[in-house]
Amino acid sequence: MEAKKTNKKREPGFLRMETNLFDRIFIGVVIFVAIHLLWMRFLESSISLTVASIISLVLIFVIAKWG
Amino acid sequence: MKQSARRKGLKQVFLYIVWIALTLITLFPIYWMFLISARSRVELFSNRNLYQTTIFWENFVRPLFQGVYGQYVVNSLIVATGNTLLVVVLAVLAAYALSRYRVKGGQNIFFWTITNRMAPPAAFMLPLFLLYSRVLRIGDLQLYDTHIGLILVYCVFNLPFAIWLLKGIIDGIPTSLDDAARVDGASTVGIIRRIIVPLAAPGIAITALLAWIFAWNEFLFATTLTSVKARTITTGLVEFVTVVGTNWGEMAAMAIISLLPALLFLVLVQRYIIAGLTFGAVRE
Amino acid sequence: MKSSKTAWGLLAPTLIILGLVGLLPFIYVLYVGFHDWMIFAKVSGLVWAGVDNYRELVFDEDFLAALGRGLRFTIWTVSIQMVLGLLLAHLLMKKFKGRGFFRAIHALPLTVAPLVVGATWRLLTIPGLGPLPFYLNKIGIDYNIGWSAQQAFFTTVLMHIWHWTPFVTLTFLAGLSALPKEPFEGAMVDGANQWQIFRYIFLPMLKPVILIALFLRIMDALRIVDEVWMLTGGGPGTATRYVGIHIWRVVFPMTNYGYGSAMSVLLLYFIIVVCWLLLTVITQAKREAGT
Amino acid sequence: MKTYWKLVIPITLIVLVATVLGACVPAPPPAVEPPVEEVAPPAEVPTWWAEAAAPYKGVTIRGISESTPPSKYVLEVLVAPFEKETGINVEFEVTSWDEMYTKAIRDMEAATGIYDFVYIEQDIIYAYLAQNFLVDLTAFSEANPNLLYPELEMDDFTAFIDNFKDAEGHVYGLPFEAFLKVYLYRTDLFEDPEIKAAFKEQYGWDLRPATTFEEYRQIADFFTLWGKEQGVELWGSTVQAGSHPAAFYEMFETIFPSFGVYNWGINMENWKATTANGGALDSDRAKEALRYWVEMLEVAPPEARASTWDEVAASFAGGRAAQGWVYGENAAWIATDETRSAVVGKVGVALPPLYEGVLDDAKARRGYIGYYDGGAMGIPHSSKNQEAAWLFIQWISRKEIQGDFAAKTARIVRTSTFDDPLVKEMDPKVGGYYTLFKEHGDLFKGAPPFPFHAPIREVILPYILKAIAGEMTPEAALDEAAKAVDAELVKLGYGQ
Repeated sequence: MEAKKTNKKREPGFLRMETNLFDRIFIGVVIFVAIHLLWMRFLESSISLTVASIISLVLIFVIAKWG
Repeated sequence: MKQSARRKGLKQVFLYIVWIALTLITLFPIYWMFLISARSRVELFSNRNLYQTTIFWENFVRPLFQGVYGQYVVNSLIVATGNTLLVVVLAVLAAYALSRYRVKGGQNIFFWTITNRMAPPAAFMLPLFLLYSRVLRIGDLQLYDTHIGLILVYCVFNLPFAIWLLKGIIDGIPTSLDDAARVDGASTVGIIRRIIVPLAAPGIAITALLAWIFAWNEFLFATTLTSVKARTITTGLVEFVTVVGTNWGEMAAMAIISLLPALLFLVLVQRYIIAGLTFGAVRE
Repeated sequence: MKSSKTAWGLLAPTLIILGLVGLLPFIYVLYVGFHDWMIFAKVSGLVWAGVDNYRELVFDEDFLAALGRGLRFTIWTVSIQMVLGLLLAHLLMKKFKGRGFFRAIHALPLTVAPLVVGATWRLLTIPGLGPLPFYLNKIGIDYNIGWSAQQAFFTTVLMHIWHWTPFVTLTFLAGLSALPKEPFEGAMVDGANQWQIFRYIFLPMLKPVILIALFLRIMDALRIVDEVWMLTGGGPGTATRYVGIHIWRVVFPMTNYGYGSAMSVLLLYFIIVVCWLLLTVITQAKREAGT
Repeated sequence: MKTYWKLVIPITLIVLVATVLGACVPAPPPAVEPPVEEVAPPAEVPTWWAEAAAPYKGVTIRGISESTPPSKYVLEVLVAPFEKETGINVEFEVTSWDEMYTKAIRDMEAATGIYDFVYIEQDIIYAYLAQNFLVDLTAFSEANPNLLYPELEMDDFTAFIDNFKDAEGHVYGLPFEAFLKVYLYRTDLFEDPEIKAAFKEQYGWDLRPATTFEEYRQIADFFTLWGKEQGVELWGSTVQAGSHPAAFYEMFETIFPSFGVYNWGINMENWKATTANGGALDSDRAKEALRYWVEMLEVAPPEARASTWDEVAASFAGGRAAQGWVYGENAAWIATDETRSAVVGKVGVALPPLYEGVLDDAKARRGYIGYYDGGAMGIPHSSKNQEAAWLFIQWISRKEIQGDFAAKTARIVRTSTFDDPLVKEMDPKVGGYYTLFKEHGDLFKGAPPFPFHAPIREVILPYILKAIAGEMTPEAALDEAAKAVDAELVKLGYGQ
C-alpha cells in the first residue's frame, strides 16, 4: 500500500511544496479534470479528447512521482 | 495623560454610537417581520407605518393551535437538539484525534470532511431520498420521515464545520497539559473529559450553538426527507405560500415563533460563552 | 502504533456517518452525471452519455454566466463579512457596559432561518408592501428590486451580510476564547498600540479560525439557494440567478437529473479547488514565514 | 486497547440517546379540529363507506397536494369524518406548489410508494400519463366493483374531467378543483359617474370592461393617470411578472390564447416552435402579444415585477389595480372576505379582452380564450394502498359536499354544483363569477396536452424574464426561446 509512504517526510519535488502521495494524486486529478474541461471547450473540434486523457495521465504520473 | 483620558471618553462615545447604529440595522428587519405578523391582510397594503397599535392575533392563533405547526415545532426541537448532541460529541473526539495524533493522511481526512459541506444541495437530494426510502429499509421501517433520519443527515453540514472549528480551538490548548495528565495515568477519554472539554468549553458552546441553529433552520433536507411525521417548522413555513395569496401575516407569525426557541438557546449559551471568555481581562 | 489505533477509534463514527450521508450520495451523483436522465423525456431513465453532459456544460453560456454571478456575489459578501466580523469580534473582546446585550443583539439574525430571512427581506423590499421602497421613494430614490438588476444584486448582498456576519463574529470569538492571554498582556506592557496588537498578535493567532470562517462562508455563498430564492427568485431577468439557483431550476422544475448532476459535480469541483488553493497558499505562506 | 473500549461505550451511548430521542417521541397525527360548521351530517353518509372500507381498517394512506383553500378544506373538513367512518387513517401533506411537484414526481419516478394519492394539476397530467405514473381508475373500478361508490355519478363531472382521460376514455384522476382565469375589474370605479364622464371625454367611448386589447390599455392608462392625479395608489392593471413560473403561465395560458397564439406556439404535429417549422412561438402575433404584455408593466403597480399569482390577487384585493387577469379561485375571497380584501363588493367579472377572431376560433373549437385551470386526485402506480386511496378520492368527490366546498373555495367540478343553493347565493357577491363559469367555461381551455410540460416551461421562462427585465427585447426573446424549445424538444425525444 502507498499509505506507508504517505506520512514519510520527503523533500519537496518540483511543486516546491511539502506533499504526500495522496496530495500529489489529488493535484493530478484536479489537473486531469481541468485539462479535459478546457480541452472540450477549446481544442476538441480539432484534436480528439483521447489526446487530453493521455496527456493528463502522464501528468498525474509525473506529479505523483516527482512532484 | 489628561488628553488621553478625554480621547478615551470620546472613543467610548463613538463605540456606543457604532453599536447602537448596528443594533438598529440588525433589529429592523426582524421588527418589520413582527409588524407584519401583527397586521391583518387588509392592513398589509394600506398601512406602512413603522409602528403598530393593534395586534391581529389570528395570525398567531390559527396556525399554532388549529394547524399542525405546534407539532412541527416539537419535531424541530427534537431534531436540532439530537443532532447537536451527536455532532458535538463526535466532533470533539474527531478534532482531538486530528489535533493530537499523527494519523496517516490526517491532513487529507481533515480536508475531506469539509468537502462534505461544499456540495451544492439540489442534485444531492435524489440520492439521499433513495437512500432513505429504499436502500436503508427494513420492511416498513425506513429512515424517510423519521427524526433519526434528519438527525443523521444534518451531520453532513454540521459535523465538518464542528470538526474544523474545534480542531482550531484544541490546537490552541498546550499539549503539555495532556502530557501531564497522561503521566498521572489518565486515559484518552479522561484527558478529553477533564482537560480538553473544560478548556475548550466556550468554543464548544459556540460550536453547539451554531450547529443547533443550522439544524433548526435547515430547509432543503427536511423538505426532501420528511412528509408528515417528522416535518420541521421551516418546511411548514412554505405552506403559507399558496396560490391564493401568500399568507404573509401568518407566515411572519410562525417565523417569529420559530425564532423564539433559537433566541432562547442563543441567550443561554451566550452567558456561558461570556463566562468562559478570558479576554475580559484584557484592559486598555 | 497504539496511539494511531486510538485515533482511528476516535475518528471512526465521524467517518462512518459522513461516508453514509456524504460520500455515498456523491458517488451516485457522479454516476448520474455521466448519464442522460430527464424524467419527462420520451425515453425516461438513465441512458449512458459519457462526458456529453460536461461537453455541453463548458459551452453552456447560462451556466457559466450563473457561475460568474455566483462568484461576484461570493467575493462581495465574503470580503465584507470577513472585515466586519473581524472588527466586531475585536470590539466585542473589549470590556464595556452592555457588551453582553450587544453581542446577543448582534447574533440575532443568525437565529432566523434562511428561508425566513428571504421572506423577511422580501417583505421589506416588495414595492407596495415594504417600507424600504416606500420611504426611499419619499426622498427621491426609486427603489424596486423587481426592476433594477443592480439594486436586486446589492439587496441580496446586503441581506447575506446581515444574516451571516454574526456567524463570522461568533466563530472568531470562539477562536479567541481559546487563545492564551499572555501575548496580549506582554504586548500591553511593552506599550504596543491597538493597531499593533491587532496586526501582530490578534491576526496571526486567529489565523486558523479566520481560515475556517473564510472557507465556510465561501462555500455557503457559492451554493446559496433558499435566501435568494425567496427574495428575488433569481430575478429580475437573470440578475440574481446564482449558480446554486440555476442548478436548482435544472434539477427540480426542469427534472433534468443527468445534466443537473453534472453541474453539481462541476460546481463541487470548482469549490474544492478554490478552497484547496486557498488552504495551500496560506499554509505555504505560513511555512515560508516560519523558516 | 483499554482506552479504545472506553471510547466505544460513550459513543454508543450518545448514538443511542440520539436514536431514542429521535424514535421514541410519539408523533401524534396532525390534530385537525373537527369543523364546527355542519359538514355532511353523519346521517346522510351511508354505511356503504364503512362496509367497503372494512378490509382496510387501520391502513394509513398518505397524499400530497398544494396548500390551496380546496386542499385545506379537505384537510380540515373532509379528512376527519372519513377517518371516523372508515377507520382508514389519512395523512395529507399540503405544501407549496413547487415542493408538491418535486416530491410527487420524485416519489413516482423512483417508485418508492410514499404517496397513495397525489394532486395532479391539469397541465402535468399528460406528462404523467406518458410516464405511466398513474393508476387507470376506470380499469381499477371495474376490477373492484365493490369499491365503487354507487352515487359517484361520473357523468355529473363537468367537461373538465376529459383532461384526465387517455385516448380510450379511461379516467386517471377525479377532478378536485377547477376555475377560470378571468378578467376582474373594480365596479366602484367603472360605475362612478364622474370617472365615466372624464373617460368618455378623453377616449370617446363609454367606460365598460374592455373587449379588445386597445380598450384594455386605454382603461389602464386612464386609471393610472387618474390615480396619480387623485393621489391614491391605483394603477391600471395587474401583471403577473415576478421571477417565477407564474410569469410564464400568465403569458402562455392567458395572453397568448387571447391574442390567438395557441398551444404555447408549438406545432403539435412535428413538435416545433419556430415559424420556419410551422410553429408560432416566434410569429409576429406572438411578439406583438409579448410586447403588449411587457409594456403593460408601465401602468401596473410597482410590485407587479415581483408578483406571482399570489401577489396579483393581493394587489387587486388591496385596491391597487383597476382591472386585471386574476385566477378565479381568488375571486371568492377578494369579493367577500373583509379581513383580507379592501374591495369587498366592488368586484366585477368579465371575459378577458380578445384579439379579433379569437372568439370565433374558440366557439369553433379551433382555439380558446383563456385558462381553464384545476386539478384532480389520482393514485400513483407505486402506491401500496390503492384501494383505500380510491375510497378517499371518491369521498372528497361526493356530490353532497360540493356546494359548501365550492362556495368556500370558488372551485367547481360537477355540473350539479352550479345549481346548488349555496353557490347560487354566493354568485352575485362575486360579480357573477359562477354564472360566467357555467356559461362560458367551455371557451376556456387548460394547458395543451404535451407529454412534457415543466422542462419546456423552464426553457422558455428565462427568456420571458429577460424580456420583462429589459435584458432583451420581446422580439429577440421569443426568437431565442423558439430556437431553444426546438433544441430541447429534440433532446426530450420529440420532433427529430
